[in-house]
Amino acid sequence: MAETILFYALAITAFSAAFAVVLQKSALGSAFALIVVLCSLSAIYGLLGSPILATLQIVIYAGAVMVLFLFVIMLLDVRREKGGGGPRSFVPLALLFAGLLVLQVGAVLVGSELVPQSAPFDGSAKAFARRLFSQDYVYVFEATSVLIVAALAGALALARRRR
Amino acid sequence: MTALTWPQELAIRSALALTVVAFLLGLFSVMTYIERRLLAFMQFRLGPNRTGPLGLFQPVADGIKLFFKEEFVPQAANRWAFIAAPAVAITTALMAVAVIPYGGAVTMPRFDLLPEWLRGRPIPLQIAHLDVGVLYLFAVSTLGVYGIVLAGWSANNKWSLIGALRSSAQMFSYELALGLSWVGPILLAESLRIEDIVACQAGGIHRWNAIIQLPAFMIYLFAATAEVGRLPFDLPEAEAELVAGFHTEYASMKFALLQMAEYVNMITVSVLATDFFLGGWHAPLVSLQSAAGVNLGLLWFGGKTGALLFLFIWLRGTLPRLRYDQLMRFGWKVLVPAAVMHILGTAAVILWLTR
Amino acid sequence: MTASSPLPSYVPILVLGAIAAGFAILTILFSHLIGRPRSTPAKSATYECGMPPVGTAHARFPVKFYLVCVIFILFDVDAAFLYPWALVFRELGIFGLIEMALFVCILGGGFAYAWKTGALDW
Amino acid sequence: MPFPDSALSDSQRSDRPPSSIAGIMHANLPGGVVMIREFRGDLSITVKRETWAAAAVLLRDHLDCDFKLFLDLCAVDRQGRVDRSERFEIVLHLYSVSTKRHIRVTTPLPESDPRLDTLTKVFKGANWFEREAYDLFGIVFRGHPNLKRILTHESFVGHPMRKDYPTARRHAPGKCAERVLDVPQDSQGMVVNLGPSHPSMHGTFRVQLLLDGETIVDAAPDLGYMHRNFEKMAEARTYWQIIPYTDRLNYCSPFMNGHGWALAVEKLLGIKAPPRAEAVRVVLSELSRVMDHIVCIGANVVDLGAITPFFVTFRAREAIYDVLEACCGARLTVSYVRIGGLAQDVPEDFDALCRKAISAAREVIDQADRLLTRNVIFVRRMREVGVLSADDALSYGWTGPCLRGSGVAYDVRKNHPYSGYEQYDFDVPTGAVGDSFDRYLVRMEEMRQSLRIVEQALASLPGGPVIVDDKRVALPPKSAVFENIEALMNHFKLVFEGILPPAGEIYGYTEAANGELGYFVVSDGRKCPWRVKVRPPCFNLYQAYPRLIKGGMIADAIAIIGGLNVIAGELDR
Repeated sequence: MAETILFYALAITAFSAAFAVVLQKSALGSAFALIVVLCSLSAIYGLLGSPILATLQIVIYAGAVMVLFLFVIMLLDVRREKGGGGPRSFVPLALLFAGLLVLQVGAVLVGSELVPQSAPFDGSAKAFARRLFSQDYVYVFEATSVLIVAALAGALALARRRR
Repeated sequence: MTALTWPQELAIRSALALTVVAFLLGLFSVMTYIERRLLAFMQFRLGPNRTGPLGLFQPVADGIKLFFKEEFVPQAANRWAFIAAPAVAITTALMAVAVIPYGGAVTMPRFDLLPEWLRGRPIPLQIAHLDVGVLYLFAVSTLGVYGIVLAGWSANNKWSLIGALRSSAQMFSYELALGLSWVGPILLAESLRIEDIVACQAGGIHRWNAIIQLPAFMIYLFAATAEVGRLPFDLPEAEAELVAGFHTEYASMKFALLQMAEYVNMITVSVLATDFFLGGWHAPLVSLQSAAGVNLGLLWFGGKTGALLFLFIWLRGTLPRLRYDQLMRFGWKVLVPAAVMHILGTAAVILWLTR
Repeated sequence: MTASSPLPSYVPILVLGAIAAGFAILTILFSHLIGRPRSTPAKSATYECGMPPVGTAHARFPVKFYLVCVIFILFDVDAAFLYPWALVFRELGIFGLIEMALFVCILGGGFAYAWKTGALDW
Repeated sequence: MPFPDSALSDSQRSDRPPSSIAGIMHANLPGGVVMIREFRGDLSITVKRETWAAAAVLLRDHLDCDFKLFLDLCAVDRQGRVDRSERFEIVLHLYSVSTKRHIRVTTPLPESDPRLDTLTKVFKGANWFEREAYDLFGIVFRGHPNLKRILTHESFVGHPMRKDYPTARRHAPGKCAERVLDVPQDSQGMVVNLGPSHPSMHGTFRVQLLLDGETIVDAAPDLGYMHRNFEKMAEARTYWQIIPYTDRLNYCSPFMNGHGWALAVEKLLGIKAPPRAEAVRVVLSELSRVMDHIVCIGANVVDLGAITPFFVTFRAREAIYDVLEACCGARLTVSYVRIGGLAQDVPEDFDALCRKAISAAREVIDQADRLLTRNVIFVRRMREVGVLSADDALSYGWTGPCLRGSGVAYDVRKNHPYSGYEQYDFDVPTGAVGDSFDRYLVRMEEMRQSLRIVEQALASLPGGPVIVDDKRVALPPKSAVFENIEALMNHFKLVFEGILPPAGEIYGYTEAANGELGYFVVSDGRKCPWRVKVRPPCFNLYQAYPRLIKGGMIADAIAIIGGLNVIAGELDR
């Protein structure tokens, strides 16, 4: 019971913060709203019984990615470039992608039962780690590192061109 | 002993949390006094000695003064971010202490004043027993950047901003080394719970991670000093360069909160070093663990933490600070590779030993 | 979550968070109430060593700062993998070691590239 | 009885064979040399304004001249003087390290057209000196890259050092210049003021920086925040009334400024202080040097974040202050020196106090040495930071420990011994690279050498009077003033009429803690000097500062300024 209430509270927080991300006028406000979204999500992971996902969510998204966002917002002086208000031609494209997302989520929802199954599930860190590093995911895991290196190379290349 | 109901458990945890916060803030004010007196001693000065016996009331006087100081927000500042920054800083600093064990369990006395279910119950001195305690610590420490970046940026002061930039880049660089230095002890304990890591070191000094994981301990000490911005890594607020760094424009209690956050962080990393590397509340020799039937765990714990805090002050009294590029080079080119190498090396050795 | 405890393990953290945030907010409020602001233009001016500042502080900053941040994120992910790996490493045995060594080596290649291109120098 | 002044009249009249420099000048600048004089050993060559820059180049580059060290450039206003045809005169002082010679080059400038070619292309150090001459006298230097006011406020009206400047005029200064630095509008960097109110700008310096992140792209200093025009004040004081003002020049080693001033006036008068006075002067000057270096090193390292060495070193400073206090009652503004000697004899426990100070200094030097010299962080912060080559250092006019740090072994005490320095055995340390660390090492070694000198001077401290027995210079003893009329009249006349030196001009120079402290004194025979120009060593040092920090980081800027030991009182005067 308590968990249900908590879940809905978190869900509403996440949802409204997500709206705030889009509707906020100031970029900084958006960023903070996004941090709220990420923290709520993290709490929901915790609620679902996977503390490790919850903390990883904080470590990577709230702790690192959002700091980069904040950095960019603060140090690039986004306010100065606010005036123009983006070209209109992006609107159809945005709608298209939004529609695709809705379809995707809808497909997942339709294919599954809406009532959550409370199958026994070990969300402990050890169980998580065992799955992650088992033979099943070894290629995916190694591919991740290639992905990271690719991202790194991209960032370096961009930075070099800027100079 | 009967199991606790959840309100009882919640009451115990809340009381513990309150105690820890109060204790940390108390320790903060004592630390400011001790630091000033110790530095003065190292520098042939007297230090604060006028307020009360031996100047012991100096922190109280400072606190009162800071409370009554004028609050002001610079004209050019981003008002709400400027006010929120110290709150963010102190909150993240205090959040980190949740999963840290402060000593074994304390058995509640059988006072009549206490409710029936509490009497004689051993209470572990740890606010939350999280399955992923170390990861949680890592998460909270990455959040510590927010307060500083926000403080430095919102003031709209160039020196603050440079301080905030330096600080955040420094925290990124050393956080990594800090987090990686913990992996060694995790490998040994096979647990992300700090209480397990402490338990793993029971049985004498030769089992302490500071001995068997010496490189990790060294990396941790460097990284922790940089993480909390103490000399020789105090670049974020290098007063000779950046006036006062990210808190240049701060005054009164907002300034005090930023200062508090720094000291709380310093205490936290000392406590963590004790737990991760110095055997927590375990005595260096098993025979010294208790005297006259009393468990001296808390005493050992406090002593080790105090020694580390003294080390921080000692460093400040001895060393000049690094330059920014030297700092970054040391963090990225020495500590991070060393930490990764050490992890793989430790893993290989463990494998070889448990063959 | 410890099975024996009736309380989810994250609840005390929320309590602590509430206490910390409450303390911060109360302190700021309290000092706001008792410290009377007497603002003057000179006092609320930005401090720049006693000179009127030239331009705003919110200028563009060199790309290096972002670069460090990006590199940090990437290695943060690396660290995030190392923690759970360290947890089950003994069960995985030599397979786990090779798996992680490979991972670290690939990342190390990227790191060496960053090192060589001078992204870590200032 | 007048002071001997025959040298002036002799050399002006005679057409005796010119010295080799004069010969070179005549040969290379036909018709350009107007007059060659020698007074009290100072060689002074007057050239036509058209040959000004050419003369400077010749003196710098000719192998037999080799005047590479730029010392000083200043203007003199001769308004109302009958002995000169033109109103203004520009005076340049140069030194040749290889031939150990000073030279003065002057050129007259008419009031109607006070313009002259700039020397900024010949000597890097000429830049600020020319700005100063422009600021204080209104001399315009053609081709100067940045001819703006330097010491006075930019909204100041008039040129204060001109003789006809109404000194009673008051100014309400306008707003300060927001920009000192020329930054192109499209530049990406951030302009930041470092100072005047900044923790590591000891005194009140302001440097405007153009930053690219942490890196300094460009820098421009703005000075004059402590300017009180010592030189103008000196023109309305008698020679000994000027002594207290000298204490406020380099206030870290006040005694040495007075010492230099007394020697300059004694040179003008053609007298010598008695041996005991000279020996005591040497003792106190060397102790002051130790004190100054202590402040320099202590402040430098405190800016690098090491607080403890600062307090460690300052203990010796206390012991040295005790010596000065015992001698004259004052610790900072000592005013202990007098023209022709000292105000009074040293106390009985002088020797003991000095030895205490020496041992205290030895102890702290050793401690600081252990704390710093092999400290990896300290060495890395100082090595290869703020490097200036010997040639550039000479061109900028660097002297003292900083020049020696760049590898040029020029020390006035060795090259031109005064006050009996020739009797003492000491070494002149030099550096190899010319970076901040070399300057630090040179200062450390100089302190040890100074203590050696003090010990030798104390061991051979002669007896006798501490001031010359000359009624035209020294006040009679107080007891005599109270008891006999001659002494009373003598006292009265000296106090009211002052010391009356012969007309003439001399350049008196000593090795102060920061380098060559020069006093260019022009006397017209009356009780107040006609013109006093201080050659403040750190004016030249600080001029090179923007160049030293460009391309470095903010932290380097802090490490370098501490090592240069720029003192606001001396810089801004």
